[in-house]
Amino acid sequence: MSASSDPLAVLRRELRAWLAAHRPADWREAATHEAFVASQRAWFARLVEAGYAIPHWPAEWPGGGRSLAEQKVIYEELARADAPRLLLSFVSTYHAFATLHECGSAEQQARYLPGILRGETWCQGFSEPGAGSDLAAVRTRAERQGDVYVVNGQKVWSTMAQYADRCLLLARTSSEGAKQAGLTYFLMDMKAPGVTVRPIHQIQGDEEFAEIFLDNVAIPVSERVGAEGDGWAVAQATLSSERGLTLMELGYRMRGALDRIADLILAGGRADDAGVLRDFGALGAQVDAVCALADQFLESRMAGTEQVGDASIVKNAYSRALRAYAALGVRLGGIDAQYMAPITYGDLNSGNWMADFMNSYAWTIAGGSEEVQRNIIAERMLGMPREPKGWTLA
Amino acid sequence: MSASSDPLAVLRRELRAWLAAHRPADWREAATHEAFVASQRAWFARLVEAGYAIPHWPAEWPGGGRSLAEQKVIYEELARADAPRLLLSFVSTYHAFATLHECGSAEQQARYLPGILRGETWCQGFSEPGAGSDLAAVRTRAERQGDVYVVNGQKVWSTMAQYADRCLLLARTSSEGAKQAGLTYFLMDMKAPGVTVRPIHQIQGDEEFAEIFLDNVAIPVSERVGAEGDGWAVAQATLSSERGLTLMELGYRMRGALDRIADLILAGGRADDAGVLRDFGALGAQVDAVCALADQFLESRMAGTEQVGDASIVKNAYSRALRAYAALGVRLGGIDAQYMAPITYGDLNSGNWMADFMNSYAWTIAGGSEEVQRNIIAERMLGMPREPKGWTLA
Amino acid sequence: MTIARDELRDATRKTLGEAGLMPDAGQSWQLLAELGWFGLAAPEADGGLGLGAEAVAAVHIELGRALVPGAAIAQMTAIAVLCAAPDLPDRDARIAAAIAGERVALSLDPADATGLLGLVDADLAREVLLVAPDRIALAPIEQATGRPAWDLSRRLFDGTAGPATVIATGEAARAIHDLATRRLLLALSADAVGGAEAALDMAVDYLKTRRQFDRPLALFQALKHRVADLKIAVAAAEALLWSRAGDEASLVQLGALKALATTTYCRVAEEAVQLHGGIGLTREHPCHLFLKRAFLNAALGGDADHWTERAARAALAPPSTADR
Amino acid sequence: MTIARDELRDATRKTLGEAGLMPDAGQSWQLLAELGWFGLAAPEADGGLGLGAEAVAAVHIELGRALVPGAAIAQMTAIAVLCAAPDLPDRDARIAAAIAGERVALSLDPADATGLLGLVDADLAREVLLVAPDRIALAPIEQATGRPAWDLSRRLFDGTAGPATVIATGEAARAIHDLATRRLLLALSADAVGGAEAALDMAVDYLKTRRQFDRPLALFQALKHRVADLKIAVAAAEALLWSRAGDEASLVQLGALKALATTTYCRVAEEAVQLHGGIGLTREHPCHLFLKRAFLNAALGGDADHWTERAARAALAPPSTADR
Repeated sequence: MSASSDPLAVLRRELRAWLAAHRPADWREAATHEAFVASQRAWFARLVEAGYAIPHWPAEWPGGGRSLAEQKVIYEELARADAPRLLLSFVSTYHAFATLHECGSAEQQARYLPGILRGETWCQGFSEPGAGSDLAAVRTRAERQGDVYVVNGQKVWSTMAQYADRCLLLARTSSEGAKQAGLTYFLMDMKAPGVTVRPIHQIQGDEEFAEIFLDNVAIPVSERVGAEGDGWAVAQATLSSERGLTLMELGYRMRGALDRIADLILAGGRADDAGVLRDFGALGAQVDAVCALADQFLESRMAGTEQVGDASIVKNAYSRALRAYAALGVRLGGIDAQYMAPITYGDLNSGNWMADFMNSYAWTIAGGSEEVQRNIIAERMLGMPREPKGWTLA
Repeated sequence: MSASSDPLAVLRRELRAWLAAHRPADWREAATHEAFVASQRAWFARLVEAGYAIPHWPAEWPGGGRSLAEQKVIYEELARADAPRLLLSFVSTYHAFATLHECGSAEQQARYLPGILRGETWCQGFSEPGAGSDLAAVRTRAERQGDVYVVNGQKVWSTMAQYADRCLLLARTSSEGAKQAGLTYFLMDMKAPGVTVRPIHQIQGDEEFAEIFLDNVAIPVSERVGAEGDGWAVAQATLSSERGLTLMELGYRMRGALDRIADLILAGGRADDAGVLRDFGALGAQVDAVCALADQFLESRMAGTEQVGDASIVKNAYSRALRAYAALGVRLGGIDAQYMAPITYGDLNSGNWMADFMNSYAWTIAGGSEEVQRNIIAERMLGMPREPKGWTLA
Repeated sequence: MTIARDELRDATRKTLGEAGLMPDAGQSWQLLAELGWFGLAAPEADGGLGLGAEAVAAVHIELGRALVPGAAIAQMTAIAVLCAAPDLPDRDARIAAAIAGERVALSLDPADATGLLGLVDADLAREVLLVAPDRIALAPIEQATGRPAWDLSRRLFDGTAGPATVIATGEAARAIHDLATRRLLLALSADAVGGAEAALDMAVDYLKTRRQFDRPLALFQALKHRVADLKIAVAAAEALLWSRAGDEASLVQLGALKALATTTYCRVAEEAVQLHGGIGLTREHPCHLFLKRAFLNAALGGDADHWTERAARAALAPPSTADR
Repeated sequence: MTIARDELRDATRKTLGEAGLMPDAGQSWQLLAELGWFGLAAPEADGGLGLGAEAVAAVHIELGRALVPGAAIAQMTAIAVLCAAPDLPDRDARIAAAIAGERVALSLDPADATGLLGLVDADLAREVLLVAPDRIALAPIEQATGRPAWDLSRRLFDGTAGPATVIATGEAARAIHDLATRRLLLALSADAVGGAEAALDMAVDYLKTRRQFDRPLALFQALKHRVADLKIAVAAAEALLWSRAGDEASLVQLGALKALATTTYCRVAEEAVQLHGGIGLTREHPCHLFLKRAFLNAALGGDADHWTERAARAALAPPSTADR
């Protein structure tokens, strides 16, 4: 197949041309989180219109029905063009979509999916102050009272919940039996009475996450996904909705951003400092290895040969490279890097080195900490024994 | 007190003069382990004669009755003069002495202590193939039959047991109750029928350790130390006999051997390689920190303010610095370091870089592995909870 | 000296202890002035306590532990300079005022040739010391422009100065520059050791309290071993600090100490945030304060790259020409 | 190509597998010759299998896994040189003989300007290839003096050679030198990835079997996490290997790969010995064989210092003058 007729090459060419014309050049200039969110909304709307926003949705949706190979091309090109990442719409188009598509009723799908394309945003209400990596420990209570569930509790680390219209909520409907069996899954209106959202002030100055306080929030029974007690299973659908594309995109972006380190070396007059050169050269190989891992992971998904633990490897390899990238920047930046500078929303490799360094924790802690990933790799990939269930302390 | 009349300064001056005259210059030239052992015997005899071999023994012994501060001076000067380490006589003068002195009967003391000064050597029979860091798991059986115990089992990692006259043996006399309670301590003649010793071929070519096979070895009841079942307590006396002096001495020797790295840098034409320089500079500080830790540890022992865990910190800090030292040498040595060269017995910083690298495991694994030391530090120093006893798998 | 060291640490900790982490800047400054600790190492003849460099280290460990804001490092270094300067006008009055807490600014920025960048609390100082290898001068501060650092416990400024009064030149200037750099390195090292200790303590306490999967995190062996390694690193840094805290340590020895101590602090603070998990990423929790101070300390006064390289060059050079 | 890669790996592993770790050198050499694998990447027109660099990598992974002794890396590199040389006398016969297992020595020593140091099994070879950037030559070996390395799986020799026949000069020599270096780097990288995998597998198996404190070591979380980190490192090295195993990877890309792969191998082998505890320190247990091969691999063909520095220089240079 020649390059001109290969559908992937066609897609790539078309998207590249489209991005050259439509990619917002000024997205890094948002001075506030609100301005960043506004630019995210505009960018999402533009991508929906052009048919690049939801390549993973079924073909009946405009822009949907793309193969994983095509999705890969789209994210490669978004990274290559240094277009804004799709952060605000991420939970909506991946988590909410997958949950509704796989576990939602026909009515729920009809009610919510079109809204996502119109820009309605969702957040995820899973983590709690007492249940970080241990989701089964969710304590937010949902009590059935007639046609509604009345919900009380607190959620935390919910990405951009302060801007969300709706929430994918995991709550406990029973304390009997296995912890997982007492969970139920809801679609919650963020404007419902009793819902309070408080942005989390992060250490680098971002407000990407929020806490959600639930005080006698009434959720109609019709907003329950699956049966009562099915929450754990539905949550698995949510969590497995996106696997690999993001890390590939982020790896590619980090590779592109190695130029920032190069600039720093040249600006600092260290182009003949053998030690700095070696560390930079080794980092380049480390970043390339992350990209290669992410590519390989996507290939194995396309081929259906993905193994348990593969995703954990990619995630930890990425997060460690990201930390090393930022640490080298901090080191080379010297005293200049210690003076505070306005942060760039939505960029993990912004060249604001201390901010990038602190931002990198989002990948070593959030979404299943490094420590949890190591357990998965050791136990489920290398077959090292799990600690017996009895090894708990009351 | 002036430098000339301070007893420590006097000791230092006298010893330094004596070492200048008597230190064997050729001890690194031993081509075989046997030749090394012969040079060790000669060196020990000379030190005994001069009164520097057993500074930690009571004052009634010639050369004994030295304070810890004096002992420190002696080992500092031995290191400074690059005199041979006291390896062959170490178990005899520390472990055997402490065991006999603290737990042995008057008759046992009279029978064995003078022999140590005449050059009789002892080995330690604690570790077993199935009980490395877990001493309570000793399985070698000693069965009382009239006036003797008949012993069967296997010991391993016994330092220079192939040259030893006697052995400090820990064996199981009962399988009832707590594991520790079933252990009994013996003084064993290595020439007794049924004792077979096989040197362990180490990966760098040394034979510093041996296995001991015990096949119906008869040990007279009079050679038991303490009562039956007291073995665990007696073993603690053995193990706590030397704390700190060796690591101080080794730290000082490593500091002196930093010159070997400097030579390598100069010989390799890398005196302006900023990366190599930084790694060398950082290593120098790391080694100095180990020396400072060891000094501080000895001071705290003199002051009676030693804390549990302190020894573990010094040991791990030393072993990591030793590994880093050898690793930098291997790296700078390049291909030359990969060609095999005859090893130098008794030298951890020989400049035979691959040999030194492999030798450094003796400090990360032997004498309580790094991993065990980390547990001690976390649990007994930082107060992190120990795993409950019930957390065992049959 | 060990007794004095421990007593000073205890006294400082008790005095600061009640105010908690990152206490009020003005109050803690006043407290230090009242205790006479800015003059800890100044000669008794100059109104100081004459206790030497080790005492300086002891106090800075505790200031680092408590993340005490302000310019104490610059102030104590400046007082050492003032006491050593041969041509200081109004000598006694100036030194007495500085010991009493009148601020004298002094640049902590290693890349600054003007002496006017990286000044802590310069808006509260009337004068700045300009410390160059060949010339020590004192100048009035005309303007101080705030330039916030990530470290929230140090308010940094760029300054402009009026006409300078030279207070030392030639060999005397060189000796004073050396002394100032050595004191600065020692103080930064001590601050790093204290901060690393406190960050580690905080992480250990958190692990003991926080539960996941039905047990305290402190029971997870993987975390225990990481914490043990951090403990070893902090203990090594502290031991090296005391071994070089005497006045006889050379510039490169103190530089290598500073490299090791601040690298250790960065490592401990980085791990402390990770061990805290999500809560460590929120501004409400103080853990990040250590992280930010650790990295600023690493950059101030010359970084690890600079000092480890110099230490190696000194070790390679024949003794006669060695970098002091 | 992925299919061929996996098939080749399986086939190699099955063929070698029965002989266990570090099989007999002569027998495994014969086996490789019989399978035609020395000619894996040689053009079909030259009697090779025409499979390209990726196939070379696949086979060397397995040779590394099994610690196969001998000169396979040098041989396959030498055959690539022979096939590319414009002025090779008796071209077809020589290439056919080399593919059939007739040894052609080739230096693996990066510091060697003569081409006569670091020759594997040179006592069994009649000729040596002298590969310099501006001149490729073939010479008879007159003497081969054994110079044992710590790595027990490679017999290294210093050689002396008779009169050399030049087989390429100028631009052709440069291209061949580049090709030979790239193949060598790829083969060493693959050997490292295979060895790291095997050393890690060995350590994991040991931890599952060995018991201390009444449970298998594999249950200790601190060890689990270390092993998981090693697994991540090995997976990353392998992924980078495949991404650069095509014939189009540049010299510095392969050099940076070699740096990463051999550094990973050294790290895994070092940890594998530690995880084995005492038994890992005995010559009877094979764990140390990985350690020694890992370190020799790291030194052969240019070390990590050399290649990471070159990779960085290439990245910093404007594209037109970039180091290829």
